[in-house]
Amino acid sequence: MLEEIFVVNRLVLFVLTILVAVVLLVTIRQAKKGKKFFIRRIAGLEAIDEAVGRATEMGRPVHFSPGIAALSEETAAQTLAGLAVLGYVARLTARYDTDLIVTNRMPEVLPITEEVVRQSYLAEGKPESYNPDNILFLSDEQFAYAAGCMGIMAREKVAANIMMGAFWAESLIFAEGGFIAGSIQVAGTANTHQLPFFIAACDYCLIGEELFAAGAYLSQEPMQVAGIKVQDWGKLVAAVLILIGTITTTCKWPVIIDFFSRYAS
Amino acid sequence: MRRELPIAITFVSGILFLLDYFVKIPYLSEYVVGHFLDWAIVVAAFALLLGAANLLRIHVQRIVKGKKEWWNSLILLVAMFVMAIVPIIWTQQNAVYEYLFKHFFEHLNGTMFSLLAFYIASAAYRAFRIRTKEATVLLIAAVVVMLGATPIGAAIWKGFPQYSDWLQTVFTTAGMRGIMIGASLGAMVTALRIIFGIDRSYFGGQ
Amino acid sequence: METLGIWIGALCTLAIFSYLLRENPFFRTAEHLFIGMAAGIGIFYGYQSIVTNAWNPLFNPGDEPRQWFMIVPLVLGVLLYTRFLKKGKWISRIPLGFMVGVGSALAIRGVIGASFMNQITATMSLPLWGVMSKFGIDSLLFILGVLGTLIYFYFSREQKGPLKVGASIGKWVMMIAFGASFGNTVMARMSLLVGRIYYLLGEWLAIL
Amino acid sequence: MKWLEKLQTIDRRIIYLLLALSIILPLLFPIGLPLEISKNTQAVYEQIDKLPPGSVVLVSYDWDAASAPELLPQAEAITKHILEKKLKLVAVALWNQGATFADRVHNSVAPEVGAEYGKDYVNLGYRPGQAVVLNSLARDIHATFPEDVTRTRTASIPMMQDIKTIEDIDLIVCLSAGDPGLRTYIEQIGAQYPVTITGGVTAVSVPGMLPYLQSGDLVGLLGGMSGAAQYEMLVDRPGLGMGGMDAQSIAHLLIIAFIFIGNIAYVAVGRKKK
Repeated sequence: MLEEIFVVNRLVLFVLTILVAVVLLVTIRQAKKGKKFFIRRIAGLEAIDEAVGRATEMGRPVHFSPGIAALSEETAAQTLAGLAVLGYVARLTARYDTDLIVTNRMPEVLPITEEVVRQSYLAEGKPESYNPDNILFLSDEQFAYAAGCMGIMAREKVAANIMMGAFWAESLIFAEGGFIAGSIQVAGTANTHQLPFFIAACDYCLIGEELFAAGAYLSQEPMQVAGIKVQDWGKLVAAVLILIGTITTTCKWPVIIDFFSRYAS
Repeated sequence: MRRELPIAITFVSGILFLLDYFVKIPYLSEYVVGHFLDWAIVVAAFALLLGAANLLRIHVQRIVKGKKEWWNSLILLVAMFVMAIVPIIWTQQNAVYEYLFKHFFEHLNGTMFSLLAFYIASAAYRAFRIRTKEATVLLIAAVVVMLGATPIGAAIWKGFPQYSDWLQTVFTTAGMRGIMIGASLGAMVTALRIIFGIDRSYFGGQ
Repeated sequence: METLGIWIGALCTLAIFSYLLRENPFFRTAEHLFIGMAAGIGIFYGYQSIVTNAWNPLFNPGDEPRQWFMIVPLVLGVLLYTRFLKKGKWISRIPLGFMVGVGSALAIRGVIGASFMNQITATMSLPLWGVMSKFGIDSLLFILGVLGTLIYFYFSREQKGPLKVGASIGKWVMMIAFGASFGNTVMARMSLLVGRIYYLLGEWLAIL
Repeated sequence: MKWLEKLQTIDRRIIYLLLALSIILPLLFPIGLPLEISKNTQAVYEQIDKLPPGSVVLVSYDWDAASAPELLPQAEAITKHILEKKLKLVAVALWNQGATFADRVHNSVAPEVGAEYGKDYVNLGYRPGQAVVLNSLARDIHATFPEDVTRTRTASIPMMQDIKTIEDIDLIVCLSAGDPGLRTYIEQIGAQYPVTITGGVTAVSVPGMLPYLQSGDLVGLLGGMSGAAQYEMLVDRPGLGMGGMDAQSIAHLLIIAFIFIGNIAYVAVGRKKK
């Protein structure tokens, strides 16, 4: 009976997909209705506080880059998370009256960064301190943008260099520029192949999903928060399955593994 | 209509392909899914031309307006047309196309990315520091793997290839698997949001 | 002809390497040439795929049955270009919606089996004690590594107590993983450079 | 400690020069370091070696010119092995430049082993669509690739008469430089059909593939230029892979030395300042 309707070896996957879909839809609805879901504060945000604090002490500016991705690609999610972090950084610099320089590679991202920074200064009650001349469009060529950033970091003696978003090969050039300028560097990206370079050259690094979680934590946007929650439940299920599986395997009790190899392969 | 129709199409095609994977739907699975796949290849081919259309627009403007270094835009367009027209007329096995590909394109593309080797060398010397415990562990693992993967490692110490294999089989695989499970959930959530029309960012703003 | 080609290749290579000294006009020209050629190759394959997969089956079927349905993707494909129009912009969302729907569903299909469930079941079938590469403790380290990484990315609880221990195991395992990535990336980039220099010395200067 | 501080401010062009030399010198004066075959390379070799003559291998060219130094030698060595074993080779590409590289590899290897186009191997070329292409070819190769790169109808190519769906393919060898590539094959084909998947990737992609190796979704893997060198040794066809290994070794040593020197200066000078 079952065989005639379902692809039997994917039965568990089918149930799983339905579950994820239903839970996601319900969670988004609840979040939209105003239900608060708990997301812990990411440790990396403390590192940002510290970096901005040091820049304030030294009386030198903070540099922020939202990555080099456009808003129309898969990597847009990283840029959006980066912009949420930018809002946080801008509030800090507004509060402490520290200069904030934001550089952009994508022309389409420029107006959004301007708006984010302006709103943050407004929220801190300091609209007069907002300086639009410090929100820069450097170049839409990847390496020209990187070279431009390196120049700014050296000239302006940037004390804190914060990079949050999607980065590719230019991450090397950035990190080196910030290091030579002697800045505290905090980075975050979900492009795993670039993470090693950020970790080796920065003081703190948000790894992969941490960037999205930080974005959701700061923006409290229902769709983002619900997404993080559903993924968390998924991870919980994965962890519990792994625990049960390894223990039963060690005890040589194959029932559970057999079940999964029959209905989920 | 302008919003609903595209979203409805996304929903229907998405649900059809999802169900097709799990349930044996008579007629649909055998016939419609196959057709949809064939169609998608053709539409993807049209999408491939979009990038070129964009380039064409930008660079024609730059030439017409006589912008700084407009001749580079001209070179770009000429190169684009030659590389497209020659194989369209005489296939990719044509001698001219092969010549251009082999002697121009391959070197431009290859060299562009080999610049990264120099950047890595420079960053290795100036920026990769054991500032944090994390960076220290990372750099030690990196050194073992670099030595383990090339013959020089084994020539220095027999243990390098073995320990490199150990690091990769146990730790790298475990770490990457954890990341992969998390990223898969992320990809599922994103795709479901798109199919259900909750995330419409791919329509480009509006 | 072949010698000329090798000289051209060498000049292209050197023009791009010159960027290491400073940004210069030769580099910019070479870069534009590259972008143009890449786009040209894209046009050719786009055109070729349309002709072989839709146009010929519809209009030149030869001795095979004519495929009337292929009119649909041809129309959908053309509609993609309404995005350049001021008024009919939204029409381009119809083919886009189709592509995105199919693409998203295929993404779920791909991910849920090989990258999610298979990864879980493969970990489930490991015993708590066993050799994977070198030591008996490998298997335990491996399982802890996977669990720790999952815990590190668990955002619904504060990292306290056992969660903190787990997350910290996850962090160190990931640092080793990223170290391996680092080593492998260096290896890949060096290979590219070896390839370039091999060409310059071997083909161009012919001293290898 | 003055010299240590000076060491940190060396001009970048000197670093570039040293790197270039570390590759040029070993190419000019090879050391001939002995190669060891890794278990993952061996596994790829065995997958191909154990197939009986006449079996069909699908080779996917999912890379561009930028990755050619790593993947071209892999492709040549593997192609030689396949054609020498009298297996049927079907080449496809998910990256458009791959179709041209497939021609290149065939032209250089086929005459060596006396293989014939259309009878022993065929190049079906590139189709856009990534995951879509794989699902489509699994159902019907002839509908996905109605013509090969010479514009011959696939249905009229002798060897393609019996090769119609994924069921007719005995092994997939995917050579990939990223996405779409080996991961796409594992997710879209490996998870649905019983065919074995093996392949080669650029060194950058190796860590991301390791979980699939452990879970058995992927059998064997060539990693970067060193994987190519090992395979060249296994099939006795020295090429860029083996030729480049000494240079690769010395370049690695240099990078490691840079990291060490940079950090010695950092620990001695930088920490004191703080």
